[in-house]
Amino acid sequence: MKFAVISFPGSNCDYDMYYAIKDILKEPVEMVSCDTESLDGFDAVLIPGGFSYGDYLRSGAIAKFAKVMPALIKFANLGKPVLGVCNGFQILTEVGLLPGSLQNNRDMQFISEYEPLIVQNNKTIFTNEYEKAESIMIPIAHGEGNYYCNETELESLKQNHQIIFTYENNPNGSVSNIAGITNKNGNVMGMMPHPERAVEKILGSEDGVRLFTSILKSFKGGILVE
Amino acid sequence: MSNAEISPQEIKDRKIYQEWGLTDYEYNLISQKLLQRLPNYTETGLYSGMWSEHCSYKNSKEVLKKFWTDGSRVLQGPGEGAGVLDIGDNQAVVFKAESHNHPSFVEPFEGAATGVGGIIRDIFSMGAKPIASLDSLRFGELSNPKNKYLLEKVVSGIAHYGNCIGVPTVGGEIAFDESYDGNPLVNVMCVGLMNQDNLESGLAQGNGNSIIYVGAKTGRDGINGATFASSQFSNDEDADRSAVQVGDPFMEKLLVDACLEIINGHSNALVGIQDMGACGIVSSSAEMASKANSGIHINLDLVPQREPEMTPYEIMLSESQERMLLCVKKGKEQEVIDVFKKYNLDAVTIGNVSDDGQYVLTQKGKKVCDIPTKTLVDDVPRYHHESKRPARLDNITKNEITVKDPTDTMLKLLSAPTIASKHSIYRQYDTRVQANTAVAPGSDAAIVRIRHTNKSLAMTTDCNARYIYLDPYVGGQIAISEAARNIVASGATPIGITDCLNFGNPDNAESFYELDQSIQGISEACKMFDTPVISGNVSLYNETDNKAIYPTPMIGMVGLVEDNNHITTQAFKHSDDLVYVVGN
Amino acid sequence: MYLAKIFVTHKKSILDPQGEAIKNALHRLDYEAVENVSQGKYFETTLNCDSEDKAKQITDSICDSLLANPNMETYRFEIEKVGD
Amino acid sequence: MYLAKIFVTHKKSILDPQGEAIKNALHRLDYEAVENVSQGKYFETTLNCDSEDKAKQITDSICDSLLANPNMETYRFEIEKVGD
Ligand SMILES: Nc1ncnc2c1ncn2[C@@H]1O[C@H](COP(=O)(O)OP(=O)(O)O)[C@@H](O)[C@H]1O
Repeated sequence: MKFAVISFPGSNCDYDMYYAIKDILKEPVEMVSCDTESLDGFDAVLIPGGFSYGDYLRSGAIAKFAKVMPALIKFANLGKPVLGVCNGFQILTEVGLLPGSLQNNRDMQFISEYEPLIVQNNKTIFTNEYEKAESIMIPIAHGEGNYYCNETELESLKQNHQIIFTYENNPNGSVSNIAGITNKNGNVMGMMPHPERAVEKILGSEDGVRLFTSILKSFKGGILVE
Repeated sequence: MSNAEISPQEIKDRKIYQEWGLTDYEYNLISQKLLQRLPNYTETGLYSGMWSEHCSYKNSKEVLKKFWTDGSRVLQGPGEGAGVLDIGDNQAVVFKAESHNHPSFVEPFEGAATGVGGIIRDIFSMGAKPIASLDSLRFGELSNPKNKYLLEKVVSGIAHYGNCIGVPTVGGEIAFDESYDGNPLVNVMCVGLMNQDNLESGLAQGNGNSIIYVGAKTGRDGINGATFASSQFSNDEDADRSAVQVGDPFMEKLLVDACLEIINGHSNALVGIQDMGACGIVSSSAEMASKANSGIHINLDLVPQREPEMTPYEIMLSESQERMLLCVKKGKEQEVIDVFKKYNLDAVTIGNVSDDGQYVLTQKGKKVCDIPTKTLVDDVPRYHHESKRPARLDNITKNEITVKDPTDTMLKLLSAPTIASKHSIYRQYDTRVQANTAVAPGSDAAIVRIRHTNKSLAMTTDCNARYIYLDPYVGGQIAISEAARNIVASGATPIGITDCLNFGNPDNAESFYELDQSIQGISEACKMFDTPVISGNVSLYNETDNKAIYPTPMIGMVGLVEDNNHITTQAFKHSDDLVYVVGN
Repeated sequence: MYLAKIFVTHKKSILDPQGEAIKNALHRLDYEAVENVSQGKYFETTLNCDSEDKAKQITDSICDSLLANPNMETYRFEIEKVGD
Repeated sequence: MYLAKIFVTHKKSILDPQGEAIKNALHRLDYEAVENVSQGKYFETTLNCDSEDKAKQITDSICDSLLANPNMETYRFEIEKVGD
């Protein structure tokens, strides 16, 4: 299974993601510049964390105009897996592949912390290796991770089981404790916590590994997605 | 602009140079001995910057010599951008600390942020990838709202820059005491990792080789910052505000990546590389040239400028952030410029190396400076200072403390800001970016593993200034011992230190005594622990209205974990485990 | 040459953490008279184009595509002729 | 009740990385007409006080102490009477 990690100027978790795939999942992975205009040949696309274009104006706002975006949208519309973490999540909402937006944390401070998350939906291509309602430890590190969507959107997220991860202790003020969601189709996921930082015991948690093995398993075995 | 019109004779007659921090003695040395003519406005400005304490260490060099800098691991001791230690497997660790005290008092958010940016540039200009930073902070008591404001802004400034550029801030220390009222300390340390083959130095040599300017455009930011850093704080803050430097961590991220790409892939084109720190273009170019006994010619019209009508003086002394200076082999310029272009960075050839030893600047076809390069760097006078043991040291009265209610005392201690948990601070720092942090803040030393090996680096910053105040020599030893205990308790062997020597005015014999004695204490302890001093920074004149801060030589120590199974954290692990007290 | 003054503000219906934080800080500083604070963004851009209509059209388009996030923000602007 | 509209803008001489980043993004999007962008802050605060003078005085004081950073920014404001 071939992964692409899209690197924007200012991405700073691109290599963390790259190594998580290469060294831990042990699958082929390539760093792809955001100036690339095609994602042909890849089976999954990962959008890493960081501060694309300095995150000036709003996180992810400038990145949405990168040359790779049409290819990314096409890739997503083909139903192939796209995962955005942190800044990647912000970018996916800005381009409209995911609903809602991420605004400043409730207390206006950057928060870096290991947070317990609850797996709300384990019937997705990203979470089939977790138990439902399982509590996992994944670090967060963001200043704008406060998820917002309107009532209608929230209702629809709930109806379609698009809320994948929630925070146990809602650190940032997100609506309904949301830490990660998918699109309606279930093939595009965005989450603020960093699974790629929780892939080895020495880093404090291995709970992130199963997110990547879930993607691999569904690719190989065709997992049923609800 | 009008200042540029001031003639050499006027500078002399009206003693303009004094306003810039040059003494009569220094001015006469320059004009009578070194140049044997009167320096013009630009030249006087360059001397005043380069001869400031911040750039020249003229007041501290003599005592800095007392540091122990040997040891089998040392690949690069003090003198370059940062020190380098061998950690085996052809890898090396690079580290240094830097103070940004005065800028952080004037503008705490940007002052602290640009402090982080500056120390990171020191690390990657050696050829290393920055892998972690730490801080060391001092403020007055938090009961004063001004101190609270400074604390909040400084911490968010450090967080802003470090988080954005993607270097984890993995540890630090902080203390509050009224001696830092009006003179907070903001010290930052950065640690880098490199392959030994990539070791670079700040050299400009080879007649005809090019000097390339990279990064942000030059504006009137922080002009004369080095001179400010070397003078006492006054209560007239407003006058200093023109000096505010603004950091752009996004631009610096691009700079790090681009420079490392050149160092890794185009080393045949690169002769030397240095960041533009204090005193901007003049200090980087003059230091690079003087190390190689070269001259340098720069055409100021080619320097990328953000503001119109900048004078030579302003261009040369501007401390605009996120700029680097490279010396590149003749004919290879385009190869290097193309790499920067890929990162959308300005890279421009602004001059070249010469073999005449002269430092020559031209603007609009006119020569505005022509002086021997050496005189900017090597001919700075060194000052010997009088040292006097403060009377207080001989009149120390022992304070007998009797604890009546231990619980109450314990709670009071734990709620003192200096002792209380620092969680609310380090929670704002991205401590795990790069996915190598094995032990984040909250334990003793921080541990950053070295990817693809079974080794890690441990790092800590420490200094208890009260001990140094009470006995500079022993206090210095205690600072090293505390750092070493933190490193050892984490499972590592201490291998070296950097420091930031924050002291009062060296002209005050008692302040100087503190500096001198603590250096000797530190050095003595370093020998014992086999931790050479490989880099550091001096910040003197930390006084407000003639009252000095506690002498605060912050120590940054690095240790090596040879086997990751040895990593240990502070927390108690299981109930019923036994607790031992070791030592006496 | 035209100058566009652009205001991007939070939609009223959405909780504005920035405005809240500032209001709380002001109350701590004893500015009790402050009932409500909202923080928005204010841009000034100079546009090199030859008619006010053109300037309006460009400004509208950059607001829509970049400066404002339609999920949470609304914008308005004023155009002025400047220079010659 | 008064409404204060407050504009906080960057001083000209100070580096504005944010404005630069936005300008570059707009140029990449082919908005070549955009010569210059600066981003500032725009606040609206409602003040519960009984005279315009008082409102001015409070606004001035909160700008100085919190909303603007005098090292890098300047501010101006307009006061309007609102409600009853
Ligand atoms: N200013 C700071 N920035 C980052 N981390 C800090 C800071 N101050 C303290 N820490 C972290 O908090 C923990 C406790 O620090 P400290 O109180 O200095 O402990 P000790 O006295 O045991 O060295 C350490 O992990 C340290 O790195």
